[in-house]
Amino acid sequence: MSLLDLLLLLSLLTTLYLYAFGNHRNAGHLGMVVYAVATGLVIAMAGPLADGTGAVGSTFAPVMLGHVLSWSMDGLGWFFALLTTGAAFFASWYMSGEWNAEQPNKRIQHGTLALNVFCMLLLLSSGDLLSLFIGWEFVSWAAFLMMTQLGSHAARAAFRYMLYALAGAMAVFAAILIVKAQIGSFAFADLRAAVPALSDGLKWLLFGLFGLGFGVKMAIVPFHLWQAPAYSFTPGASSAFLNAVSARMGLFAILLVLGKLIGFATLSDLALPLIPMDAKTLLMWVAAITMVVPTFIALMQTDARMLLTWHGIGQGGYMLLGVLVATPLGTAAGLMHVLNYASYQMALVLAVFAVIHRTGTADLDELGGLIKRMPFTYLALLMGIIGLAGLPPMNGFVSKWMIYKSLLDTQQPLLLIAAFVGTLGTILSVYKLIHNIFLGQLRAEHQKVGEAPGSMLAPMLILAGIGFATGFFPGLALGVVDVAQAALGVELLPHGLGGVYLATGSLNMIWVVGIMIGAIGFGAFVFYVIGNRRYGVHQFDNYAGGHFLSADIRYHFSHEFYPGLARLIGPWYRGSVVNMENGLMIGLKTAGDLWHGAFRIAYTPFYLLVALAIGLWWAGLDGGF
Amino acid sequence: MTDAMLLAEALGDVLYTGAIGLILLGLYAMVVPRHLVRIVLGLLLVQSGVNLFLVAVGYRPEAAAPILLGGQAIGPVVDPLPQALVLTAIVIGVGVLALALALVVRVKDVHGTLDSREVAERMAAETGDSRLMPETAPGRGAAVPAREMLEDRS
Amino acid sequence: MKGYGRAVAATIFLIGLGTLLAALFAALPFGQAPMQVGQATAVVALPETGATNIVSAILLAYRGLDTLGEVTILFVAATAAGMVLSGAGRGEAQGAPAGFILRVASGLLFPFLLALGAFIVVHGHLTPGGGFQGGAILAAAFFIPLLANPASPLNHTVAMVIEGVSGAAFIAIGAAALFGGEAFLTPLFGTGTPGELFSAGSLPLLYLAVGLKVGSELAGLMARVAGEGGRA
Amino acid sequence: MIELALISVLVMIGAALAVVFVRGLMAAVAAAAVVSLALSVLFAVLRAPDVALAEAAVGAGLSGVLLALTLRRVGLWPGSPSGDGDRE
Amino acid sequence: MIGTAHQIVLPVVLPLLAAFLLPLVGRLHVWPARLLGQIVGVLHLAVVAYLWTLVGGGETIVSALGGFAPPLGIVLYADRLSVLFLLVLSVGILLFWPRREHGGTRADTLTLLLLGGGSGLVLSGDLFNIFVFYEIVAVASYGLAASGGNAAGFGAALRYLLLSALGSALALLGIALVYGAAGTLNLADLSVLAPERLSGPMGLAAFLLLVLGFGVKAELFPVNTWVPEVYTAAPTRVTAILAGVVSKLSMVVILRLLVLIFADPGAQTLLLVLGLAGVIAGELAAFRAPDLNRTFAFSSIAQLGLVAVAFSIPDDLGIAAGIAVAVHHAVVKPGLFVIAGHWTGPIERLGGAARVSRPAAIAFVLLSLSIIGIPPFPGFWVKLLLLGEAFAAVDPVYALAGAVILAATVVEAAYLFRAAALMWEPPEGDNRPPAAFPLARLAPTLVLTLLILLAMGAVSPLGEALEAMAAEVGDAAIYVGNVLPGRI
Repeated sequence: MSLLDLLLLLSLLTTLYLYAFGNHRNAGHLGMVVYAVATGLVIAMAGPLADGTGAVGSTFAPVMLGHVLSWSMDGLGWFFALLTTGAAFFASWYMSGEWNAEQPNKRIQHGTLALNVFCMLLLLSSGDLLSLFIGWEFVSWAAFLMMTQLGSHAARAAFRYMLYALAGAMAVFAAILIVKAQIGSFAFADLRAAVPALSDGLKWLLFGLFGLGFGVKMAIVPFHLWQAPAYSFTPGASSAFLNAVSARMGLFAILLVLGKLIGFATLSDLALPLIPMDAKTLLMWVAAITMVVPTFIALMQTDARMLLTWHGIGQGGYMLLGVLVATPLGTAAGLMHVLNYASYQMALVLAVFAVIHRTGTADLDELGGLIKRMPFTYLALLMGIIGLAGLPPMNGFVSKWMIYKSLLDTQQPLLLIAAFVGTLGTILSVYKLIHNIFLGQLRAEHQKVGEAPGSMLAPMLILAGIGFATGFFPGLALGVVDVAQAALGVELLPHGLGGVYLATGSLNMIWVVGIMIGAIGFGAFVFYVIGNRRYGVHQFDNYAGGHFLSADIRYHFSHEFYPGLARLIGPWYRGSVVNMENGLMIGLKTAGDLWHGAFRIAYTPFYLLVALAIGLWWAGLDGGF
Repeated sequence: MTDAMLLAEALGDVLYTGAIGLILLGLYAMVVPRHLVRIVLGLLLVQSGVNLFLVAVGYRPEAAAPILLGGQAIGPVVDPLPQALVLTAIVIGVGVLALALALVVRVKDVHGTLDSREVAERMAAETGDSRLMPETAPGRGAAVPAREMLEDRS
Repeated sequence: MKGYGRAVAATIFLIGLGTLLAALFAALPFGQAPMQVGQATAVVALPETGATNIVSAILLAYRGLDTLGEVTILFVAATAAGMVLSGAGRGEAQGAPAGFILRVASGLLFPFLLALGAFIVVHGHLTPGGGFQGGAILAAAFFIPLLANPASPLNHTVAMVIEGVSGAAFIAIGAAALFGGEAFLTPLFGTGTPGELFSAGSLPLLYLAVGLKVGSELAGLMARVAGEGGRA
Repeated sequence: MIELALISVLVMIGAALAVVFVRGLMAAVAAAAVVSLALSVLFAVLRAPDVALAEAAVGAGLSGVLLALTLRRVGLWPGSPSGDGDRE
Repeated sequence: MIGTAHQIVLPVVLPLLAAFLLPLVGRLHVWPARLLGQIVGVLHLAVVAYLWTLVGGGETIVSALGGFAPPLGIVLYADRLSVLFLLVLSVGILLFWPRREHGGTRADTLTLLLLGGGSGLVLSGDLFNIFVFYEIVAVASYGLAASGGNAAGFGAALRYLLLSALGSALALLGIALVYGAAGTLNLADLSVLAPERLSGPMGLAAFLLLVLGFGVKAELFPVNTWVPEVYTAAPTRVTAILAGVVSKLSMVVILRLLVLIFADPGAQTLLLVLGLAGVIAGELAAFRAPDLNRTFAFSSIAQLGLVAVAFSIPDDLGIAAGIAVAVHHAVVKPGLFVIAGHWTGPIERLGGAARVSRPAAIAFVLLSLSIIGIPPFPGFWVKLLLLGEAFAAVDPVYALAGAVILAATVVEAAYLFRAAALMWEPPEGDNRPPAAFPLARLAPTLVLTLLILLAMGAVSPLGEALEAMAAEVGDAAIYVGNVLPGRI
């Protein structure tokens, strides 16, 4: 029994146990222990994987219809597995205390979390294309199950997700079947060996089908519409887990199949006719659009959860762009961004759900001034948005800097501009988030709101702390990234504890953060000590235009937060992609109605007559009777 | 080409024409008229046409009927097999016809009409909402709400 | 006019279909079909079965399963028709006895038709006709009195017993061979002297079963369609 | 023989046309019986006495009776009490 | 090794014999007649199980009826394929034995006749004999379709009858063409003669006629217009039998015809086109179906289309895939129809169903997942087999068909999960939740669901068995060699 067997068995048993007994009040604690052990197991696997060629196999290898299904985890899968179990640990922690006590369907929440972990581990350790597809379907349906928990809205969003995911899965299915038909095997190694011999048309087909299939899960534009609502309407910790990990499965699969098996180099040799672009650049531009468009859509959201999940889509674009640069720096940047994003996005989502837990709403028009009521939540959220915006001293800055730098190094100025535009949009919208929830005037109905309980605060603060720590010492994260990078066959990035050391320019976060803290400390010193500003102003102690304002007058500016931008973006907001989706649905319905009507016709032998006439005509075509 | 062969060919043309004519007229009667009895008659015609063709296939000029009178084989006989098949087909046909007519009687009973389209509409109306209706309700099917439910539901 | 549209469309397709069928049939030259099985049967039928009517020999011996299937179809149809009509109201023209002539004629016809039907059935293996044709006449024999006097119901129990027993008899005769290690429907009792009434082994018995079954089923069917089915 | 066949086919097609196009259903049923009779003549011409006999007895006789009984039962027979004639 | 076990005729004549005698017993009392019917059903199953022990290892049984050597006489031919579908038929009919309807024992009689006729249909090795048994099955199914005693049932049965009888007449025309061209009706004999006498347009025309004729019951496009009507109007159990079992028997016949007689690209293309059109039409129509019954009716059209597509792939594995789809559908769809038969009415009214009857809702989801083809359910492996073959076929047209099937899968998931999702919702507005499901009524579904779950664990052995079976079925020479030793 290998470590991988142990890991999978553990998560499977946990799933079964939690589905049966998840209503017990200690389910969250049990989950924490299990996921901690699982994380430990994953870490224990690191040894043989470090050189990039090793893999931890599973002894479970059923033969199905003549195909041996195999599971074995390599460095790439290991990287994402660590992410998965870690995220599950924090999610479970979040659910272990007061949250757990108040939820109506704990069993489902704990059970689906465990199920998702199991399915993801299965996917991440898939050893051939068939087990990859099976894992892929498992992950899709497990996520679907998680998303439907709350019914009605959530079920509709999940349903939409499911249709997208299934369409993507079918594309993947088609692709692996084509591979099987062409090379006669589902094995990774065989595909890798056969790629150079494939025709360009076939490569395009595989690129398109795999890209589409995995891209749907990553929510790349234009297949992104499902993600925000589906993730947003999932309860608390589940939502955070989905945000942090679920879409990354798409990235994993793209890295594995397009990056490792087919090879990004192969893709850059696939030239488009007429326009000077190759398959890889095409995908990079898709990633760039995914960075920009959803970010600005996020800006328009009035629901805190939706705002964050729309950002999640955009952040996925950064990761994809980074790994597609395919230099040591770019790959490391993309992979590091996965970890970084997971830490701050989880902290953010958990913080927002803590606010919902206390106030009952995530509507940005209905909140405000909670800074004094929920200061630690505020702190977690503040650290999170700094990371999300990609500013020092948080880890988001490091990975984004590396992405910019890799684009600069590979001379892609247009993509660099797109990345900057995306970051700009992020900064604008995260300010909206923190302002509308925590700053400004406290609403009357929130006077009695208290701080989130410790069981919820701890995970988000720790996550934010991780974000800060890996911002301060990026080497911690880069060490983990190395394993995946080695497995991908990309040269390792030279790095130290403080950052990356390149010939073209280095980044040492210890200096950056050190200087920053020093400067801020100096500023604070000047402000508070020399400037003698030692007292705070009461939250209701406000006036405007010469009038004192009492708490019942709303002066907190939160509705239509960016009117100018809104006018600019508005026309795009429900734009072509939404129309496309609608059009597809309408077309499908119309076609369905047509066929349905055709079956209701009263003169059924007529079809027989027509079919007979046409069929006989066709039969007589070659040569006559 | 001998006279006999010409004659056989002419006979073949006549018979094939007859068979095709019956099949086509029967198909027409099954497709165009809406009265169910007429459709049943059309079915009868198609069956007859097919039977005629099948017997014609087994014909052989200047051969005797496949009945060996006197217990001896005298010269060639026409193919007995298609005849046996057609005999079977005729009996099958009458069985199906009887059941069809029984259903016609019953449809008239319960739907009050023998117009194919009206029957179809009434059926759609009936099955639109619930499944088992009291059977002693001739002419039922006026359930308008059920029909509405069959219409477009977004 | 919608109706005309369909008529026109149907006519167009039918003309096309007719042309195609004509071309198709023309590929089978009349009178020259290969019919190898038919001819082979015609040669061996008499010695193998002892029946002079080759069609009957085929129906009962070579393709006996077809015949079983065929009477079964009639049985299915009769059962289904009985089921369909069992809840129906009575026919509309019930009750009024027919005129004198029909009544008298039916009285005279009954024994005549009965005898004719029986004759055709039992000579099926020798001369044209057989279980089906005879059965149809038997059915008429039982049905015409019903038309003449609707008040005298066809005795359904008798019909049903005949129907069931004759069907079972057919299968029993066929299955008898199974116990001898032969295949189902293997003719029994040798071939006899061709041309005689008691020849062709078990074929006349089978034909008798078929005739009775067909007769009772057709009579039952007609009675049901006529509105007598309510009680069966 | 061919003459007989030709006449029978003509009668048959004519009757079949009547089955399809004649207005009254009773007439159509009668025409169907005529089709069967002509068909049975054709079978006889084709040296299929068994089939001819069966067609005459079953096709023309029984089927016709069944159809007529049905028409009477559904009120399409002209004489039936509540019938509205045999118009469709 | 060929066993000449003449008992092979028993699955055919046993039910027929019982059916002939059943009305007499029913005359005395209803319950002994019903008991007799079910006992014969069990006996049939026992006989079939015994036959399986005879053919399970790859042997075949040929019985020349009447002792007349083929091609003069009729032969019954049992190989693994025939016995497998006999088994499906037997089990299906036992599971869905009709309830006691107002027609006394007639429904039982018809069911027995369906059993006997269906057995003959798969066993027969003679083209016209197949037609006769097909007619028995057809007429019995008309009767059963009307056995609900509801107004819609009569109308649906009549319209079904008219279409089906027309199809049968055309099939007979096809048989006439085959006989006229080849001069024989024995399938093995035809198989030998077909390359010479039935190739080209004549064979194609005959195949077209036969497929359109037998396709009525196999729900093939475009002769499947009766499906939604009948499946909605007929009693649930009848629907389950018709959709689950009877349609497959016709597909088996079409497979035999295709493999033995019409093994040319034209016929394969024809079947592919009809099957694909069925998939598209069925899934799209199901997407807009107003109630569960119609949804499943259309979905079963699509599934039968898949079977046709699979059979049209000129490869043994295509046949294996087709059999797999057929058997899988035969297990899954009846279970779903039981649910649809209880929860009638518009789909929108399904809200709250899961709360009312959780086992039913869960069974619905599991069966739906399998039918969509989600791993690890058997349906996935079935689809893998089918699509793997489609994409591996030499003709790129099959890859296109595979793409269409994949797209149709998404539509299929859409309508099945729209319904499933609704079940977990509270009732809409002031609608009442659907009626609670008595466990006794749900029992067949639960049995079938269990079967599906068990099959999950036996995918590999089942797949190997299927492939062996397909290799046997797909090789016309084996059939001919068994029926007409010395001809090949």
